[in-house]
Amino acid sequence: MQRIGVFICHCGTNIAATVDVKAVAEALSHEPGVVFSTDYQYMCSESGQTLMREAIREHKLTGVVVCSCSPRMHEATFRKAAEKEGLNPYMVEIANIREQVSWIHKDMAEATEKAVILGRAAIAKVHLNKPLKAGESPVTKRALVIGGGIAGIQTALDIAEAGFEVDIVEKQPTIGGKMAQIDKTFPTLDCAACILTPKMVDVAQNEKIKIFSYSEVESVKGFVGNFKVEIRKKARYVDEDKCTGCGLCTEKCPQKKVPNEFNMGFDTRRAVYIPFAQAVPKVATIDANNCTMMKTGKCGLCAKLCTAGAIDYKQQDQIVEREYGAIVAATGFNPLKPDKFNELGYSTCQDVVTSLELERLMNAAGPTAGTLLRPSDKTHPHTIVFVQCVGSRCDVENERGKSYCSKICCMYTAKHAMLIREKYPDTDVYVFYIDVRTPGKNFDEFYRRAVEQYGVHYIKGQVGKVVEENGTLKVQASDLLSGEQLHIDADLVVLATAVEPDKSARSIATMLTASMDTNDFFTEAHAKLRPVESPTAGIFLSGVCQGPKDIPETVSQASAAAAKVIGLLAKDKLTCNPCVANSNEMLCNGCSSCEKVCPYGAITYSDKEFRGPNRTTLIRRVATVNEAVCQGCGACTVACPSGAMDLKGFSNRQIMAEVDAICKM
Amino acid sequence: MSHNKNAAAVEQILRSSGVDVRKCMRCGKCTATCPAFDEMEYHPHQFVYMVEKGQIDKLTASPSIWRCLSCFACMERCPRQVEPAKLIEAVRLSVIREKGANHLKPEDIPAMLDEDLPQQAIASAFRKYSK
Amino acid sequence: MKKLSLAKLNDFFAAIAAKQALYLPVNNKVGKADFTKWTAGTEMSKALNTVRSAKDFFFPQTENLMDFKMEGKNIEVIDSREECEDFVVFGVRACDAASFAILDSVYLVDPVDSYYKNRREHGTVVTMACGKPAETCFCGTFGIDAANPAGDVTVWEVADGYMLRANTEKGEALLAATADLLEAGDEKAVEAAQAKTREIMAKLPLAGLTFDGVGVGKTKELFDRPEWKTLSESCLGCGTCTFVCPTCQCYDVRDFDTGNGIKRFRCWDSCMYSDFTLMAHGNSRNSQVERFRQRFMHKLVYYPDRNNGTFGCVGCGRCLARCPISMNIVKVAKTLGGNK
Amino acid sequence: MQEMMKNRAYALLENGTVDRVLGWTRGEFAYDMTPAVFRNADEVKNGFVYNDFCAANLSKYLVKECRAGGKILVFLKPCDTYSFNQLLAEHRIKRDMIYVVGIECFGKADVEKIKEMGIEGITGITAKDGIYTVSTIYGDKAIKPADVMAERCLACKSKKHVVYDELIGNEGEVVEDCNRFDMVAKLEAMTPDERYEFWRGELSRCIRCNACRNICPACTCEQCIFDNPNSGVSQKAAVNSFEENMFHIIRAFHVAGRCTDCGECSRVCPQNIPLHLLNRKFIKDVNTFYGDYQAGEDPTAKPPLGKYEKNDIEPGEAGGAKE
Amino acid sequence: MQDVKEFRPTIVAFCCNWCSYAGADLAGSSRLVYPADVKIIRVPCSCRVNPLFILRAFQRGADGVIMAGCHPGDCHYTSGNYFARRRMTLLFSMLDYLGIERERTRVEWISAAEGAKFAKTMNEFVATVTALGENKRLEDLRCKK
Repeated sequence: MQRIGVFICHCGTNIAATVDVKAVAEALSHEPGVVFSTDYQYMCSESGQTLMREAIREHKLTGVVVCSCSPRMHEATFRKAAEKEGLNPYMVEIANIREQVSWIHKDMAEATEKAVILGRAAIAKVHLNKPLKAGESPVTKRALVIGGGIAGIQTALDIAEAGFEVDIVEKQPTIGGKMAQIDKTFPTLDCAACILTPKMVDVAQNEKIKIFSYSEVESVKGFVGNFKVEIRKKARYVDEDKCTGCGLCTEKCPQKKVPNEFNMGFDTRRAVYIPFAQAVPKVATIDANNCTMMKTGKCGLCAKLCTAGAIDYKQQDQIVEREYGAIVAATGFNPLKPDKFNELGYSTCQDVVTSLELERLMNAAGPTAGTLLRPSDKTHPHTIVFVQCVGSRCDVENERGKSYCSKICCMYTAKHAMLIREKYPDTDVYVFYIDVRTPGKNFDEFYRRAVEQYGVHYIKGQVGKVVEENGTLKVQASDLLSGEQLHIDADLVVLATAVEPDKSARSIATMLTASMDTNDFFTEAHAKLRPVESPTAGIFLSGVCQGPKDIPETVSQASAAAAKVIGLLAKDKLTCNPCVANSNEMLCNGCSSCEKVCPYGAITYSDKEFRGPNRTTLIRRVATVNEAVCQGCGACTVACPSGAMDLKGFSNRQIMAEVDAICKM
Repeated sequence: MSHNKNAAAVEQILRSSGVDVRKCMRCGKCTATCPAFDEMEYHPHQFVYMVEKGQIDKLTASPSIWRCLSCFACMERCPRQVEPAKLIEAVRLSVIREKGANHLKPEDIPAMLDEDLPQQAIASAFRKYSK
Repeated sequence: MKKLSLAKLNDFFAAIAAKQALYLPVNNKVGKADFTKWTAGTEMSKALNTVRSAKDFFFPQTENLMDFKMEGKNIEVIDSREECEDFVVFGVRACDAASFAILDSVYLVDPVDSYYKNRREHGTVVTMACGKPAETCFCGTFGIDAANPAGDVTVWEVADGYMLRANTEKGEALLAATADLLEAGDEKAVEAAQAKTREIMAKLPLAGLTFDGVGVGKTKELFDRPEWKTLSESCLGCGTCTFVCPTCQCYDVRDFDTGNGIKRFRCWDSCMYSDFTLMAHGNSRNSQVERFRQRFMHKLVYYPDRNNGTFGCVGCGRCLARCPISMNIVKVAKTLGGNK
Repeated sequence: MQEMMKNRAYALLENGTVDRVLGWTRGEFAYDMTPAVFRNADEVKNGFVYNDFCAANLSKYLVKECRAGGKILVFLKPCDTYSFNQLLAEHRIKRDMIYVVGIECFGKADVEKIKEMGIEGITGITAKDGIYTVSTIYGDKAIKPADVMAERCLACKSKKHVVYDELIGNEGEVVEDCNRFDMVAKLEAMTPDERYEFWRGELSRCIRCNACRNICPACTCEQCIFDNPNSGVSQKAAVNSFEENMFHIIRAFHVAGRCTDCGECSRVCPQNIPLHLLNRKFIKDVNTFYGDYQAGEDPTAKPPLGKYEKNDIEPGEAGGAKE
Repeated sequence: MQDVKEFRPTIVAFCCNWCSYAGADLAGSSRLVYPADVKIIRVPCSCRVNPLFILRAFQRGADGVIMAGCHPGDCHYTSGNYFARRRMTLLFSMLDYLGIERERTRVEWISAAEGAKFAKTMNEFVATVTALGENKRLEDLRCKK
C-alpha cells in the first residue's frame, strides 16, 4: 500500500473561490492509502513546495497527488520538488481542478464534488504508479531551418554563430523570401535590399551553414535530438557547383515570355533564370515547364553557351537524408489573393494592385526601374486610393477572408503613401481605413508624419466598390465621420491584403507533428511563456509562420528561436520520456501487431528461450521495445490482444483505476 | 440612456432579423456599397449602430426605412457577416406590423407600373408594403 | 400411481406455479431445450434432454457468497445470502437425477456447503422417464435406469397423458397439492412405457458398455499410461465438457471490486483450464495432458475410490454431443480399459 | 478421398518428408471424428479417417506442433488455408516445419441438422453416389448432403486453397456471391431495440466455456487477457449480461481484421450462439469502410487495423444512428 | 414520487495530452462553461484508448464516453489518431450492432487551439446523453449502489 500525500492548491482565489478546498482535503483524506491531506494557498510557490517536501519527509510519503492547475503547467515543478526529497518524480500525479473545475464551473457544491472525484482518480492512479527512470538519448548537433526568408536567415546565422551546423531548406531557387521583394522598410525607410543582401551573403559564406535551395522537405522521422529528414533537391538542370552565376544563359535564352514571379508578373524572364541580381546561391535554374529544350528536346542553347558546362538537362530530383537535433519552421507567408473581393475589381482591373505588387512597381530593381507607372497604360497615376484590411478582420464564418488583423498593413500603407507623396507631390493619396493600428516604436509618429507632413488623406470608412470606366477607376466609398458617400476617380487602387501562412506550412506541420491553429499558423507551446517553441519537442518557430509580424519582430523572434535551438544543441544528451512501452515477454505472442502501428520503428523481435511446462524449454518470438526510440504514444498497447504490451505511466491498470474512480457510483 | 425604454423593440428587431449587431466593427463598407445612399437619412452602418444603442424611434420615424432597395449588397460585402439589410427589413417590419393592415395588394400593382420602374423595385415594394 | 391427463397438463403446471417457481425444459430460440421458468403459455420441450444439466438449480454457474465493505482500515463482512424460495424442477431425466447424488456426496458431507444445502432443501425434483434415448446415452453403464428415474416425483409419458409416482415426502406433498387434477393411474401403462424405453436402450450402440477397465484402485495402473498423451492431444482446453456435465462440481472463488465494496462469488471452474488450482507457486498441472488426465481420472478412478465404486459420471452423453473436437469420456474409458 | 489422403500420408512419412501427420481419427459414432496426430504408417492405417464429418480446422494445432519440432504434414480444407496464412503472418507457425496438403472440399455435414430432421438412434452413416445413408436403430434413412450441410458451408467464401505444398482433388475458386453477410445486413436493418433484444437472446445463453475462443485459430494468445488475473479484466464466468457482452465484444475486436471467417466459433458453441455474426460484422465493416480485405488471403498484406488512410471514415459517420 | 432527482449523466472523456487535453485547458482558461458531469482522463494519445477502457467505463457507471484527439494529420505521434479512428469506428459500429445506443459514444478531434470547440462538444455531448437517460444496456448492476 502506498503512503499518499494529497495537496490542494487554492491558486489564490483561482481555485478557492469556486472549490471548497478544505472540504476536498477532508474528503480525500479518507481515501485508501492517503496519510496526509492538506490545502495551501499557492502550491507552486517556494513555500508550497517546501510544504510538500516536508510532508514527504515527515510522513514517509511514497506517492503525491497535487490538486491544482493543469499538469501541463506545473507537473514538472512538483515532480522536481518531489525528486529533491528523494521521491521518484513519477510518483507524483496532478488532478487538474483549475482548468477543469474552478474556472468552468460556477456552483461551489458541484465544483467541489468534481474536484473530489478528480482527486480520487489521481489517487487511484498513484496507487499503481511505479518509480520510473528516464533514459538518455544523444543529440545530433545540427539544426534544420525550413524557409530561407529573413526569419530563416537570421535563425541560421545565430545558430551558426554559436558554432553549430545549420541547413536551410528553401523551395525557391534563392533565399531572401518576401523581404527581397520589398522596396523600403518602415518606419526608417531603409532600403530593404541594402539590409537584407549582406545577411544573405553572410549565409552563403558561413561554413557552418549549408543551403538547400530549390529544395523541399520530403519526410521527417525521429524525435527531438534525433530527427532524420529527407530533403528533395528539385532538379534545376544546372550543376550548382559548376555554375558561376555569370548570367550569360539567362540573357541568351530564346524563351523570353515567362512571367517573372519575382516582379509579381509585371514583366517577363527567360526559361533559364536567376531570380534577381543578389540571389544566393547565385546559380541559374531552368524552368522545365517553359524550357524549349526540356519540352521538345530542341534548342540546347544554354548548354552550348555555358563555358562552365553546368547545364544538365538530364538532372533528376535528388533525395538527401540528413540528421538534425532541432528543426526550425520559418515557412513565412503570402499575401492573400483578393480575387474573392469582386467589388474591389482586382480580377478585372489591371490598375487595382496589391501592396506587394506596388512594392515591385516602386522598386528601383523592379519592372519600371522605380518609376511609379500604372500597369494598364504605363502612365503616372495622379489619384491613388489605398484600401485597408482587405481580407483581414473578417468574421470567422466569412469565407472571403481571415479573422485576424494582419498587423503590418497599416504601417506599410503609411510607408507607401508617404513615399509616393514624397516622390510625386502632385499625386492625391487617399487611405480608407477602419482603424489605424500603429503600436510599435516610432510607428504612430510615422503615421502622423504621413498625415501631417505629407498630406495623405486618411478617411475613416471603407471602399464599397471599384469600377473601371474609360481608364479611370470609379471608387465609391463611405466617409463615416462626415456621413458622406464619396465617389473618387482614381488612377490606381492599392489593396492592403491580408497575410496568410504559406500553403506548404500545413504539410510541413504534419511531417513535424507540430500543431497548427485553424488559420494554419503554427501553434506555440505556450502563448506567452514559450512563444518560439512548438508543443512538439525539438521543433521551433520563427517568423510569420507563427503569426503576422513585421521585420523587426520577425528578426527578434528568429534570434529567440535560434537561442532555443542553441540551448538544445549545446546538450550532449537528452533525458528521454520514461513513459515508454514495454512488453511482457511471458505474454507476448510475437504476432507483430504492435510493430505495425509503431510510428518510430521502436519494436523489434527476437527468438528467446523460455521455460515450458514440466522442465521443457521452448523458443518463442517476442517483442522488445527500444526505450530510447519509443515516444510513448501507446498505439502498440491497444494493438496487442494479449495485453503483453503496456505503457509505463499510463498502464492499462492505471487508466482503468482512473475510470473506476470517476465512474464510481 | 434610452436603452431601457426601447429594450423590447430592440429585442424584437434583433430576433426577427437574426442579426448580431455586436459583430459590427464600424468599417462602413455597407454604407460605402449602398446604392440608395443618397436617398437615405440613416445609412446601413447607422442602422446597425442605432439599433445597438436602442435608438429605434429615430429609425422608425425616418423615411430611410422605405428607401432601402433590399439589394443585399451590404450583406454580401460585410466582412463581419452583420447583414444590415436584414436589420433594416426588421425595423421596417416592426413599423408595418404596427399599422396592421395590408397596404399593397397584388391586384393594385398594374396600375402603378410605369416604364422606368425597375423590376427589382416592384419586387422590393411588394416585399415592403405587403406584410 | 397417479395419472394426469394430457388436457390437464397446463392446469397442473399452473397449480404448481401458483405456489412456487416451476422450471421445465422449454425450447429456446435455436430449438434446443433449456430449463425455463414456467409462465402461462409456456410449452414443454419434446427434446430428450436440456443442453445444460439440471445441476444449475442447486449449483449455479455463479453465486454470490458474501460482500465486504471497507471503511478506512475496517473491513466489514456482509452475509449477502437470501433464503432460497421453494421451487420445482420438472422433467429432469434419470441421468441428471442421479447426478444429484454425486453432488450431494461432495456438498452435503462435512463441511456442508450451506449454499448448496439451502437450494437442495427448497427444490423439488420431478423426473421424467426417457421415451427415446439417443445413441449418446450410456446411463445404463452406471446402473441408471432411464425408464425409472429417481427424484421426488417420477413421471412417465403415456399415450393420453402422464403417469406420476411420488418417491419422497416432498413428492407426496406436491402431488397432494395438485390432487384435484390427478386421477388414479394404472401401473401397467408405466410398465409398457418402461419396456419400450428399455428395448430402445438395448439397441443403442453404447448398450452394454462397461467401465470395467477403469474404476476403483486403478490409479497406479492408469496414471502413467502413454495413451493420455494421444487422447489429450486434440483437447482445446475449453470448459464445454465440464460446464454441460451434470456431475462436475469444481468451482473457483473470486472477488469483484464494485467500486463500493467487494463481492466474493464462486463460479464454476474447469479442470481443463490452465488456471485451475492455480496457487501462489504456480500451477500444479501445467500441461494439457495433465489437466485432461485429471478430469478423467477424477471421474473414473479417484471418485469411485472414495465412493464405493460409484463413477463420477451418469452417462447423460452431453459431452459426447458437445465437445468441439469430439473427445469424451467414452473414448477415454474404452481406450484405457481396452474395451473396444 | 480418404484413401488418397492415407496414401500420401504413408508415402510422406515413409520417405521422411514429414515426421508426423495431423488429420482426423475415427470416432465412437459415424460423425464424431477427432483431430489426431499420427506418428507412423501403422497409426495412419489403423486410425486415419476422412469424411464429411471431419469439420475441425486443424491449422490452430500447428502452433503447438511447431513447438514440438520436426516436420508435420497437415491436411487443410480451403477455408483452413486462410487461417494457416493468418497464423503465418503473425509468426505463430513456421512455414518450413509444415507440409501442407490441400484437400478439396464440397462442404461439411452437420450432424445436428440430421438430428433436427427427427433422425434418432444413429448407428452409422455412409456416403455413396451423393446420398448419405443413415442407419438407425429404427431403420435406414437416405438424405441429401445439401440438406444437412453445415451453415458455414452454405455461405462458403472460398473453395480455393490460398496455400499448399500439394493438393488432393481439384482446386476451386473464390466464391464471389457467397451471401455470407446477409444475416448481418438483416440485423443492421433492424432497430437498435430489436438488435439489442436479438443479441441479449443469443448471448444470454453463453456459459463461458471458452470453446469459441479455444477453437479459434486467431485466438492463440499465450494467455488470454480474460484468463490473466493481472490484466484487470479477467473473468471466469459471465456473472451478468455486462460480462457476456464484454467478453464477446472484446474477443471479436481482438480478432477484427484477423478473423478469416472459418466459422469454427459458431460450430463448436454448445449453446448454438451465432458468434460468427459478430466477426462477420467486423469483416463487413472493414470491407465497407476500408476496402475489401480477406484475412489470410495474403500473408504479407497489412491488416486493416495496422494501417490507415488519411481520409478514413469518421467514427460518427459509420453506419447506424445517422438519422 | 418525492425526491425525484434530476438525471445527471456520468461522462468520461479520454483526451490526448497534446491537443484535446490542451484544448480543455484552453476552454478552462477562457472560462468556457461545460457541465461538471464531464470528467477527463489524460492519455498520451488517442491511440492509447483501449476498447476495454470504454467498456469498463460503461460497466462502472458511465452513461457516455467520448474520446478526443488531435485532428487527423496533426497527431503528435504522426499516426496515432489514424489508428484510433479505425479502432473506434469499428468498435462503435459493433456497439450499435449490439443495439447499444450509439449516441453514448463519440469521437471528436479537438486541437490545442480549440477551447471553444472543446466546450461546445462537451455541452452537446452531455445534452445528448442526458436525453438518452441512464445507461442500461451496458451496465453492471453489481457496481450500482
